[in-house]
Amino acid sequence: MSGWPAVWTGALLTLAVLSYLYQDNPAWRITEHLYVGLAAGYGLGYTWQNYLRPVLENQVPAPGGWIWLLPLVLGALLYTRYIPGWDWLARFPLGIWIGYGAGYVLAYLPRVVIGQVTGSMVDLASLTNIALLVCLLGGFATFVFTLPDRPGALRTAGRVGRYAILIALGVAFGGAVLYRFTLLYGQVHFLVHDWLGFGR
Amino acid sequence: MTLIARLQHLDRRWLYLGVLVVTVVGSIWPPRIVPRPSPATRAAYDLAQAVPPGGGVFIYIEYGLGSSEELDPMLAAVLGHLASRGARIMLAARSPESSQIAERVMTSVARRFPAYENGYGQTWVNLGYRPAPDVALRAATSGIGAAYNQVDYAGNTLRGMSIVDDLPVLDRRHFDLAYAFDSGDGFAPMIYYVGTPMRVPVAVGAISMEVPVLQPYLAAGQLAAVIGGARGAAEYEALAGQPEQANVLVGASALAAVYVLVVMALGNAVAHLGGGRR
Amino acid sequence: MRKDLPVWLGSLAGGFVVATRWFAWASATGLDRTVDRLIVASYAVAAAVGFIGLTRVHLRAIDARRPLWGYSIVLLVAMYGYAGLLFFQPASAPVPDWIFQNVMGPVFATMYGLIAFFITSAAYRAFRIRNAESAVLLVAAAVALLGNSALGTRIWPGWDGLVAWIMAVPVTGGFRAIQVGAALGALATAVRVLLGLERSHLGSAQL
Amino acid sequence: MYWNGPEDGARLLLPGYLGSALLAALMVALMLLCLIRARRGLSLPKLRRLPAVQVLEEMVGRATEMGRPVHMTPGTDDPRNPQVLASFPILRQLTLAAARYDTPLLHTSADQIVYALSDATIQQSYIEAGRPALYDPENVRFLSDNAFAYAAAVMGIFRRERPAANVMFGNFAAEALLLIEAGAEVGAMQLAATSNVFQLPFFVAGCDHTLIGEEMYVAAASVSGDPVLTSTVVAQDWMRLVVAVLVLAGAVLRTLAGPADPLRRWLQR
Repeated sequence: MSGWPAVWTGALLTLAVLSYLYQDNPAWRITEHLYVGLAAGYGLGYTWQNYLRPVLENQVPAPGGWIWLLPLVLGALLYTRYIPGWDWLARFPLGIWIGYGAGYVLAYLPRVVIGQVTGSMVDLASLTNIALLVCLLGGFATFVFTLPDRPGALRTAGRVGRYAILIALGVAFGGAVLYRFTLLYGQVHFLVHDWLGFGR
Repeated sequence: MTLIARLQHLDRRWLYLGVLVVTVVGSIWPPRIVPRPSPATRAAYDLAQAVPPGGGVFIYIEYGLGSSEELDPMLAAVLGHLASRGARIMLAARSPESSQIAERVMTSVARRFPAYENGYGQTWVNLGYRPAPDVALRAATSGIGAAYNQVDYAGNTLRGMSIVDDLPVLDRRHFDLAYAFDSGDGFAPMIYYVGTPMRVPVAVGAISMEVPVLQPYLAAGQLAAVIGGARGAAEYEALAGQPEQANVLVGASALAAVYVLVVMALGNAVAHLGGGRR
Repeated sequence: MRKDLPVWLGSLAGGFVVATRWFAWASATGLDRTVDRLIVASYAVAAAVGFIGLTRVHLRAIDARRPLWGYSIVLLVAMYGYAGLLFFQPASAPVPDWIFQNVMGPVFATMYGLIAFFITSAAYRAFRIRNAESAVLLVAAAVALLGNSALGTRIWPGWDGLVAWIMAVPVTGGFRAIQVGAALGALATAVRVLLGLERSHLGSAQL
Repeated sequence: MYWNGPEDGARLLLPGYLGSALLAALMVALMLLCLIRARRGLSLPKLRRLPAVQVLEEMVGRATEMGRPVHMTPGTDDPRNPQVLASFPILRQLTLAAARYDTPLLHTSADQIVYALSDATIQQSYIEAGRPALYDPENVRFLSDNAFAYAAAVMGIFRRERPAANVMFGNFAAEALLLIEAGAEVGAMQLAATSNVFQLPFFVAGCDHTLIGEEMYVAAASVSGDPVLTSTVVAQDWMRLVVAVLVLAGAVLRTLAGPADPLRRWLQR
C-alpha cells in the first residue's frame, strides 16, 4: 500500500469499528461521526466536481445552454422549504421527481414481468419444468389478497408456494453467509498481514 | 444441565469471538480447494471468448468497496481475459466509489498488456459515475458521449477518443457483451435498459448471495451468464489460466461454512435440550 | 393550486416518460434523452439538502451542549473539511484520494465485515427448528452453505447437481412469484401516483 | 438505433413493448374500473388481514409503556423506487399513532429527497392528528447517503436512544443486517417490509414481523381500510390471475407447438 501512515490509520480505524461488537466506546463513536461527516462531505464535493461544475462551465455557456437553467432552478426550489411562507414551492420539484420516477416504473417494469412470464412458458414434457410451474403458481397463490376465506385448492397451492419461498429464502441466506465472511476476511487479512506482518 | 443453562444465556460476544478466530485462522492458513468450473461460469467464459478482437464490451460497476474483496478478483479475471482477447473495454460506474474501483482494477490489469497500458482512450476508457447513474446508463443506449457529458472519470474530454468515436452507442451493433459487476442493484438496470431493449447479451459478476436471486432472469434468458461469488471467480481464474487471487478465498470460506453450521446446530441443541424455550 | 399543480406536473412528467419509451413517434423526437439529462441535473442541485439537515441537527446539539456534543464537532469538521477540499480539488487529487482510500475505505470495509458477525448471531437465534417451515428454512440454508463453499461436493459428488436443481425449481419458482407480485404492487403504486391518488408524500391529508 | 429501419416507420410502438403496453394498459383499466366501483360505493371484496401490519399500533403502544421512542426508516434508495413510495402512507399511519400515544417518532433516512418527503409527511400527519406541536424537526434525520455511513449512524442512535419499536419499510441493501441486529440488541420489536429479495432472508430470520414483496404495497390499504386503496389491490389480484393464466396457456402451447409457439413470440413483439 502507501506506507506506514496509511497502514496504521487503516488498522486503527478497523479496530475502532470492531470495538462496537464489544460495547459502545469513544473510539467507535469518533469513527462513526468521522465516517458520517466524511461521507456527507464526499457526496457534496463529488457532485460539485464531477457534475455541477462541468454543467455550469460547459453546458450552460454553450449555444442553447439556457435550457440547463430550468433544472437548476427546479432543483433549487427544494431549498424554499427552509423559507417560511414559501415552502409550498418545494412541492414542485418533489412532485415532478416522484412523477418522473413513477413514469419510469410504468415504462420499464412491465417488460420485466413479460420476461418472467414468457420465461415461465416452459415445455411441460419435463418433470423439472412441471415442478417449477407448481412452485411458481403456488407462489402466486400465497399472495392472493382479496379472498379472505381461500377455497381449499387455493389454500393447498398456497402452502406449496410458501414452502418454495421458504426454500428460496433459506438458500439465499446460506449463500449470503459466505459472502459476508469473504468481506470480513479481507479486513482481517489486512490486519494480520499488512499491519502485524504475519505469514506469507 | 448448568452448561445448557449457561448456553441459553450465551452472550453474543462469544459468537463474535468465534468469528474472529475463524477468519484469523483462515487468513494465516487458508485450506486449498480448487473448485471445478460450473456450467454458469463456463457460459460467462465462453461469452468473453466469443468477443472478436476490437469488439466492444461495456462494463457497469455497481459494487462498492465493501464488496471489493469478493468481486475485485473476479473483475480482474474477466478484464484480464477480455484484454487477452483484444476487446475494447468501456467502464462505467454506479457510485463514486465504484468509479474508483473500476480505475484501480483496470489499471492494474492494464499493466500486463502493453496495448492497454498505453492505450487509454483507444482500447479502454473509464466513464466514471454520474448522478442518477441508471438514467445515464439508459441515455448511453442512444449516445454514450452525450450521456456522460463528454467527460471521462478524470474529467478528460471524450471527444477525439477513438474508442468513443468507434463505439458511440450502447447497442448490439457496437457492443458484443455487457457486464454488470454487482452487489445487488446493478443487474436490473442492465436488463431494463441494455439487455432487453438493445439486445446486448448481459452477464453478471455477482456476489454469492445474489446468485439465487438471479436464477429467474437466467432461466428467462434475460441474463446470458452469471459468475457467482468467490467460488465463481476462482472457477473463472482456473478457466482463464490466470493467477489465483480468488482461490485463497474459497478455502477460507470453507472454514467459515463449517463454523456457521456448528453455530446453527448449537442454537438448535440449546433450544431443544433446554426445554424448548422460544 | 399549491396542492394540485405539483401532482399534475408529476403526472405529466410520468406520462412523458411512458410515451417516449413506448411510442415510436415520441421516441423519434429524441426528447427523452434531453429530459433525462435535465432531470439528473435537477437532482444534483438538491445534493446539499441533507448537508443542511446534518448541519442544523449537529449545530443545535453543540449549542445546547447535549450529551456527546463533542462528537458533533468531529462530524461537522470532517464534513466541511472534506467538502471544502473537494470544492477546490478533484476527488482523484492526492489528499482527497488518500483520505478516501485510507480513512473511508477501511471503515467502510469493516462495516461490511461486521455483517459476518451479525449473520452468525442471526443464524444462532433464527434457525431453530420449531415446525416444518423452520426446518425447511434450516435445511435449505445448510445445503446452500455447503454447496457454495465447495465442501458439498467433497461430501457427496452429486451435491452441485442437487444445488443446481434446487436453484432451478423451488428457488426460481419462489423468487419469481415474489418478483412478479412485487412488480404488480410497484406498478399499482406507480399508477396511483400518476393518477394523483397517492400523495401522502406531498403532505396532503388526502391519501 | 437498430429499429430505425424503413419498415419501422409505420409502427406505433417500439419493438418489444407490445406485451408491456398491453400489460400496463390492462392494469390501468382494471384499476380505474375498481376505482369507479369504489367511488360509487359498490361493494368491494374484503382484504385478507396482514397480521404484520396490524401490529403497528401495538408497537407504538409498547414503546409508550416503556417510555422509549419508535424508529422508522424507508431504507436507502431514492423516491423513484416504488418501495420507498410505498413507505409514505405507512409513515403517515405510524405518525398518527405516535401522535395519539404522544410518543416520540424517530425517522432516519439515507437519501436527501426521501428526507424532504418524509419530513413533509410527518409534519402534515401531526397537523392532521391535531397535534402540530409534537412535530420536532430534530427527530426527522437525514444521516448519510452512503448506505454504510447511514447504518453506522443508526447503530449509534439505537445504542444511545434505545427505540422500543423499529419499522423498516422500503428498499434495503447490504446494511439491512446491521440495522436488524442493532434493533435486536436493544430489544426493539421489529417490523420489516421489502421487495428486495436479497435482504428478505435476513428480515424473515431476524425480525418479529415481515411483509414480503407485494404485501408491502398492500399494507397501506390493509391498515387504513381506505376504499380507494382497496380497489387498486383488487386490480392487483385480477392481474395476478391474468399472469397465471398466461403462464399456463403459454406452457401448454409451448409443449404442443415447440419453441416457436405463437403466444410467447407475440408477447415479445
